[in-house]
Amino acid sequence: DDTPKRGGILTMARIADVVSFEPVVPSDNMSIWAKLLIFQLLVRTNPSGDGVVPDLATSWDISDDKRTYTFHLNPKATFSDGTPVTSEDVAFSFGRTVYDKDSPWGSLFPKLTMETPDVHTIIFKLQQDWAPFLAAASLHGAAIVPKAYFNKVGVNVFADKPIGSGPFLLTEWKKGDSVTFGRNPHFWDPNRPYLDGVVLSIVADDNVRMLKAQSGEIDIGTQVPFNQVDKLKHASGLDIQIVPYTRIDWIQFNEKLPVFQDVKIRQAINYAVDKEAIIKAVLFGYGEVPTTFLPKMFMADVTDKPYPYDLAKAKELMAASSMPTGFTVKCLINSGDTIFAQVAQIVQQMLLPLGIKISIQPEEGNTVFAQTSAGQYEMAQGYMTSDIFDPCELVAFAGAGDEGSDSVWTFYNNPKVDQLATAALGELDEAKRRGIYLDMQRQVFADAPYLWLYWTPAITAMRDNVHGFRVLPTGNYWLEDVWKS
Amino acid sequence: MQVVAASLVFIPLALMRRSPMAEQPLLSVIGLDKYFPLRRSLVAGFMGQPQHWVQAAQGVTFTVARGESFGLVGESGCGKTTLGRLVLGLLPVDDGAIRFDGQDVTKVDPATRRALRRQMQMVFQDPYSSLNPRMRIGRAIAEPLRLHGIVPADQVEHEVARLLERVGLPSSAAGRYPSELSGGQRQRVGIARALSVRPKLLVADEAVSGLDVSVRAQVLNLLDDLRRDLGLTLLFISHDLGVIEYLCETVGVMYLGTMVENGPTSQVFARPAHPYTRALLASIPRADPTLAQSDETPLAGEPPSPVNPPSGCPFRTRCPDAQGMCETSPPRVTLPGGRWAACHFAAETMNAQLQ
Amino acid sequence: MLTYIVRRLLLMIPVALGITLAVFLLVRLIPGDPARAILGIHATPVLMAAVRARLGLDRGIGMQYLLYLRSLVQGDFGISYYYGQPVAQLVLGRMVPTLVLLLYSTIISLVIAIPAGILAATQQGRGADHVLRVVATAGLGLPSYWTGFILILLLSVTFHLFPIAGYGNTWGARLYNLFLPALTCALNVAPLVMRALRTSLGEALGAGFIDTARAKGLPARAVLLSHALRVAILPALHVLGLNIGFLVGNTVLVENVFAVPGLGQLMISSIGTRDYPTIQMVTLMFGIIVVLIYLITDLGQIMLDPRVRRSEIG
Amino acid sequence: MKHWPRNLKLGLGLMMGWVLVAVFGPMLLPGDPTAMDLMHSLHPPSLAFPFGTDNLGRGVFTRVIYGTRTDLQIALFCVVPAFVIGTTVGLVAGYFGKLTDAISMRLVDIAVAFPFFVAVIAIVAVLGPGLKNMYIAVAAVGWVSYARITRAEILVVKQADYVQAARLLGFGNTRILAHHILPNVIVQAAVYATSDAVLDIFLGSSLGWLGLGAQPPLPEWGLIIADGYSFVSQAPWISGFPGLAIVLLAVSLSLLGDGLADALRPELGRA
Amino acid sequence: MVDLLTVDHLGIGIPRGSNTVALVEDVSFTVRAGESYGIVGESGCGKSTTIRAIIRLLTGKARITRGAVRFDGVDLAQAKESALQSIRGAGIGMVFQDPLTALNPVLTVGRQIAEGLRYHGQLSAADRHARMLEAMRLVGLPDPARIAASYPHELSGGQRQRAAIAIALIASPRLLLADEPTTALDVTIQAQILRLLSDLRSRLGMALVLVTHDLGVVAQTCDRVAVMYSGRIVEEAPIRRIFENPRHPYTVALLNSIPRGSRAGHPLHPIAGMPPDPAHRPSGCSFAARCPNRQTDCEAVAPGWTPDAGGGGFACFHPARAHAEVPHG
Ligand SMILES: Nc1ncnc2c1ncn2[C@@H]1O[C@H](COP(=O)(O)OP(=O)(O)OP(=O)(O)O)[C@@H](O)[C@H]1O
Ligand SMILES: Nc1ncnc2c1ncn2[C@@H]1O[C@H](COP(=O)(O)OP(=O)(O)OP(=O)(O)O)[C@@H](O)[C@H]1O
Ligand SMILES: [Mg+2]
Ligand SMILES: [Mg+2]
Repeated sequence: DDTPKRGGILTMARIADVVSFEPVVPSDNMSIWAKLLIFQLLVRTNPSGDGVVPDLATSWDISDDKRTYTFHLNPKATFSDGTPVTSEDVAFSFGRTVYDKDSPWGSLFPKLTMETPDVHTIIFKLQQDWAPFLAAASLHGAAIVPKAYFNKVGVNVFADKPIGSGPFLLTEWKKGDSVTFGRNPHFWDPNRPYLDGVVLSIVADDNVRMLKAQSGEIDIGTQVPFNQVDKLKHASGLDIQIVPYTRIDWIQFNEKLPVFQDVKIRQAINYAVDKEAIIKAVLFGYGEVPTTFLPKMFMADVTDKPYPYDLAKAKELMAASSMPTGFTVKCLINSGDTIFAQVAQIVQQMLLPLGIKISIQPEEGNTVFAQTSAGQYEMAQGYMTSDIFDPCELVAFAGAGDEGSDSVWTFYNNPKVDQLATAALGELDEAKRRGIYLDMQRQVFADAPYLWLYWTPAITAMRDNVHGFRVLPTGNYWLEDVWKS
Repeated sequence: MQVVAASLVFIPLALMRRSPMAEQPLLSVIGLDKYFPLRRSLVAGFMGQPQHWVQAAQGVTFTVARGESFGLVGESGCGKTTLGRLVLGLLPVDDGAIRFDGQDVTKVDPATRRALRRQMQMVFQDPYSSLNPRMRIGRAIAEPLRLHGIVPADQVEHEVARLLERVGLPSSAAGRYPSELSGGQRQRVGIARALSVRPKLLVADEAVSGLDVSVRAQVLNLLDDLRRDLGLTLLFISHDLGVIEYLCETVGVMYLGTMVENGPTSQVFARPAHPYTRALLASIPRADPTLAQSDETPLAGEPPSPVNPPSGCPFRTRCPDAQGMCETSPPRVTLPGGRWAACHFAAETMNAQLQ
Repeated sequence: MLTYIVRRLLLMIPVALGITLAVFLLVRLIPGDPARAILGIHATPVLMAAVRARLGLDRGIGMQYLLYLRSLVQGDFGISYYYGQPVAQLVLGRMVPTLVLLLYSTIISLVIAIPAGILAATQQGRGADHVLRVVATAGLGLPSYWTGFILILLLSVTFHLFPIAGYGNTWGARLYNLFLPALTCALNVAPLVMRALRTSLGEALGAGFIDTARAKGLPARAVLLSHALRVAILPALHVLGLNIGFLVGNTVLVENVFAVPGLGQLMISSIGTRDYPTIQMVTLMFGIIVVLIYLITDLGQIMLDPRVRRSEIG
Repeated sequence: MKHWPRNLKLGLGLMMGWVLVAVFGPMLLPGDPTAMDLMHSLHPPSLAFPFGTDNLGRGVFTRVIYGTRTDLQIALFCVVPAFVIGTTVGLVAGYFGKLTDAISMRLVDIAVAFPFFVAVIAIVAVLGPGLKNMYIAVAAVGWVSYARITRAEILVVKQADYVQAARLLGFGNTRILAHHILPNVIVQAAVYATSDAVLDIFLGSSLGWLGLGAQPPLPEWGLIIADGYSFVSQAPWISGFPGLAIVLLAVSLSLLGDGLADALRPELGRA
Repeated sequence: MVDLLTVDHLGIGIPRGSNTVALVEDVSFTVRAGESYGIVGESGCGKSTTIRAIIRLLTGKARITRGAVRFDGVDLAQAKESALQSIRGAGIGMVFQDPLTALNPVLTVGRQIAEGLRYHGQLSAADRHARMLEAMRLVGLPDPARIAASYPHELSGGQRQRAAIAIALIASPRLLLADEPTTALDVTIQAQILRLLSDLRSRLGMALVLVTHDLGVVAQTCDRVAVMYSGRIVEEAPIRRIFENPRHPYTVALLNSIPRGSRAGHPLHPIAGMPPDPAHRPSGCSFAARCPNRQTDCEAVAPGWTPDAGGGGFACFHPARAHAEVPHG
């Protein structure tokens, strides 16, 4: 029976707590994915991760010069306190995202002005050509909040007691334990959500989280450990959902170090590591060898496989490099990350034939981040996920040398890449833009500022009575279509 | 050796004025006071509640002549051990003087005191805790010999054997641990150790109380021999009157931190002048069934708390003869035969014993 | 009694001051920058400087400590860098599960340790004694996260006796939920208590007053329970009190495995996020819990032992 | 020797066995405890792999044998500094009393107020993960127990007649402390050390699990258990065998402790 | 007088390895109703072991290996635990050596005294309380109500010993076993306790077995006395005979080592050597090695029991000379 049924509470176990429901600032996934249950966005990423679909805006018009975007808001949209959503609220929310001093998202938007001709229409006028505007508009950081309430209570209270126009509303937040959502009675669609509520509980331990899913104590357990996927697939009453996700893992090189300024060494390392073997041993096959420096996402579709496992070639490159007999290097890893500890050990072994001796330096996660971002490291573990479907965010973060992050603090800086990245932002023709990105990705890959390891999917365990649940490429999930039988 | 104690005058000032040439006592204790503070809580201190003191010694005065054996008796907790420790300098005195060999040991500098202290040794009551359980007998005795260079290094071993022999132990005992010895044997080791530094004064604190009758006899004989052979002076602390009577020429009877009677043992025991001494003597079970059990009723009640001693005569709360005047401090009544007793009725009590 | 408690509480002041200083310094020494932790990957020097200024991290460390003490006295424990909320609110909410877990596991420890200790003491040197001692040692040496998980596999997954993890909403559910974590903690502590009880009960059974009790014609059970155990339980409780620190530390691990929203979990996560005010207060709370538990066990000792009662309170 | 209690003999024998395993085990084993063989991951115990293999294809047996070294080292390096510092502080505080005592005991009070485990986690978080820092952290907080034990013992022994006798014989403080007091108080601390060692191994494995203790690929029992933790239901042998090893070592240590305690009793008691 | 307690060829041993070490061998004696019987001997000779065996409260692994202990016709050596429970306290009371450890430190004195009645007869709590106060008054404890509510550590040594006696007496036993009841006490207090025991005996008609190493105490308290040496009774006699005409050389030696009066009149004669280790007793007389009268036959076989006219006897081949008649003094 496929007709959705009303009622029921969906319990979902995740590994960590929400930090805050402040709409703009938090950049941790637990907060982002939770806040998307209570807020609407203007538009949202589609399930295939290559475009947007309506959310608060039911439709939009784009001017021919692609500088003017007119969004028509859903007139039925209402905040959970009963006040209707107006274009004023949208302008306010976007204003914070684009201009607020605490907002980290400013660089995703061009210079723009907003106009609100009526309560249900908002017009964005861009001052420059900006191809990824729709993608940027789908950013979680641009969630729509009620201006009046927000201004009344202030950002700190709002972060704890948010109000949105999404399908759910926050009913209880037991810090460190669980976040409970109820149905938003004012949601624009009277039929949805089907669920009466959602409980996001915290179960940090992988084993325990899976056992809870298996036993039916929870409906959904996120982040299934790779080694358990095969076993859980056969567990009765449990469905394992494996969907592509915009995450790529790597080991990065600090190019301030002379050895890593030598591209041959970086390439040699990329050749010497058998990623297939790692994926098999550590991820139990649930991963892919990346073909580009971006996560598996829109426009990240370089299909030539640039660094197959080729020890002979690696040795050749090494012999021709500035350190033909090898060297010793430290690799920072996150001490709590058992998966990566294994990866690091394998990489350590695989690089021995090149004479590269890695000493693994585990540090507590925050220290790793602090040292990496301060440029005080030699090699380090790293990964990224994308907040939007368009590559522009990550290209700026991990490829461009002139942005704030110095290519994730590898200090990789290729002016050609920077130039291409800037060009892509303003290129309104999609085919051409794709071409620019392809060129750029090939360039970054050739320069090998990272040892790319794998793309991993989002793997979720859910009870077989849960319907309509799907993790999007951006990692989040919309639960208004979910129902339990 | 004949004892001269009987001729001493028991007035401190007079005692101090005596010329050193004359038969100077080895030890004289003059007006010794010792109070232990009773632990009190911090809060009580804050609140200014009064500090309580345990009266362990109060105005204790006596002398011990060279070569004499002085017995100290009294019930448990009356301050005998404290007195012994004060004499040895193991506890600081609160008031009074202790003259050893002419020097006031309470006033000398630490170095001199250390040297003096070596001339006074102690035999402890408990033979089990008086020896380091982890040290062989031989080493325990050799250690002071070596440290103070009492004999040349190459003769230490010989000296240890000699000392062991002196106290009646085989020289093979040197290789044993205390746990391998019996109580009496340990007590002898303790004596040998004390003798190793060739002291002039030996304080024996209940040195035979823990021992069996037959072993006790051995140790008593040993102490007596030592005294005779080495001219040792003995301060013998015990609550066993039989032993005191046997070993000591002079006796001091203590009650609640004060000395209540002092004099030649034979006279004191024959005609006690203080009612407490009388009660004490009546309480000794005599190993002779033909002696009718003393018809004196045993002392009633328990000794009063030393924290709260009775005013006046400390014994008055249990004394069968107590009268109103006993609420004032009793005089020290000097009696014939070099005796004194701290009781208003000392002379009467003593004379009553004649009948 | 009251003065005794007052005295003990007064004595706690220097200890508490010492704890605050130690905690404060310790936390400052943790490498890593809270500003960066708050801002995440979007940290820019300007934003970071702003955050530091907002948090008062730009002042001298002595000043920071004095300010910290001043606000402590005012009952202000600061704002969590991470959650942006008053720490007090955050931490106090987490105390309840930890305290319940502690109390619960203490009770379970005693429930396990007392019969086991009695058995071992009365069977001293025989089979049951040896078996119990080996089992106890095993309980002591095995990491609690591992035994915890094995317990889940055994009791929850195989026999469906208990929920796998979580905390629960009603007190009934909580007690039910916390049973396994409490048992896991207890498995580490019970052996210590059992061993202490075995020794003390063994000693008590050889004591003179046991002979007196038997000579009165008391039945064996009465001798054991109302004479020997009454005396022997005191040293065992003392050992329990001494090991409360260990038990408290253990909750850190166990809370993580069993998803109990307590102080331990908060501590681990705030170390991860460099949430100074939170770490400070959590550690302070742990310290206070331990000191209070010492006080309680000492008081218990005094209540149960007339010998200490007078000398301590006098 | 013939009068040694059975527990002591057993405990010493077992501990000797462990030391032998630690010293010679690695020499006799051909394998490298860190060498991976991704083709043979998660093999159940077999003739070739007596304890099976982990997910990286490393022989659990080899790792457990090599781990003996690490874990004995943990026991030693955690216990010895804490022991030395603690007994010294306890000795000085207990013997000299007064101000020294008051100060050190307040210090002890503060250190005691930190739950041992919490303090170690916090300190390791400060210093960075790894065994070396764990040793430092344990020494920083672990001395307290030894100080308390030693002090309590000293307060008793100090009053013992044989110490008074030593004073009377004119021995100096150092001599009395070293020859007469220390040998009689150290034993309690030594007995405690055996159970403390068990606790430290426990601590090591827990820190390993939090990623703060021994670091991969070092073979360490706690770490092997942690490695095997995510495979408990699939490959129980990975964590089971090192778990067994911990239990056995713990039993050996506690036998040794009980034996030591037994051995010392009759000597002190009244024969 | 009737025989209340008969100890018959009692042997007590302790397993060591595969064999048994005899702590007490072949001990026989009889105590009549209302009589006061003393057992003396040096430390370790087996006095405590013997009387503990009577109510079967041996320490450690010590066991009765042979013989019988008949009390009121029941052989206690064979009796079941339940039977013993009803005899302990009600039939036989016992006072243990050390008043400090004989009382449970965490229970009030009153409770410990009254407890003895709980399992003997069906008295109400109020009755038990009344009996308790009465027993405390009987042993001369002042202010019974206050002391009943106190804990042992709050009492003096003498008070504790009295409380221990009250515990033993509360169920009105017909036999009181007292193991060194005064060794830990001051002489003046000792005198009080000994006086108390004598009074109680004459008032309640209770028999008393008094174990001590203090011959003075025995001399003042007992009608008959047994001298033990190395696990055996070596001599038994009415009290005056022992002191005036000791026959066994050990008894003689024991009397000679007591200081009586000053040194001058009575030199002490300690017994040389030490008693044998129970595990290595010689095959002959245990005292032979230390005995001044020793002859070759002593070392061959243990001497048998020689009864004497006064109702006692001794175990010796070469006893001290018997006086024709006990002189009166
Ligand atoms: N260090 C101390 N602190 C406080 N009070 C003490 C101390 N030493 C002894 N006392 C008290 O001083 C009094 C005298 O004690 P002391 O040991 O000298 O008596 P004693 O006559 O030797 O007794 P015993 O016969 O029991 O050995 C007692 O009340 C005792 O409790
Ligand atoms: N449970 C036991 N285990 C081993 N030896 C024991 C045990 N009970 C008694 N003994 C030994 O038996 C002998 C007799 O001991 P017992 O206590 O009867 O002597 P005692 O005459 O009462 O001595 P004391 O006067 O010292 O009390 C001693 O050598 C003692 O060591
Ligand atoms: Mg004394
Ligand atoms: Mg005895």
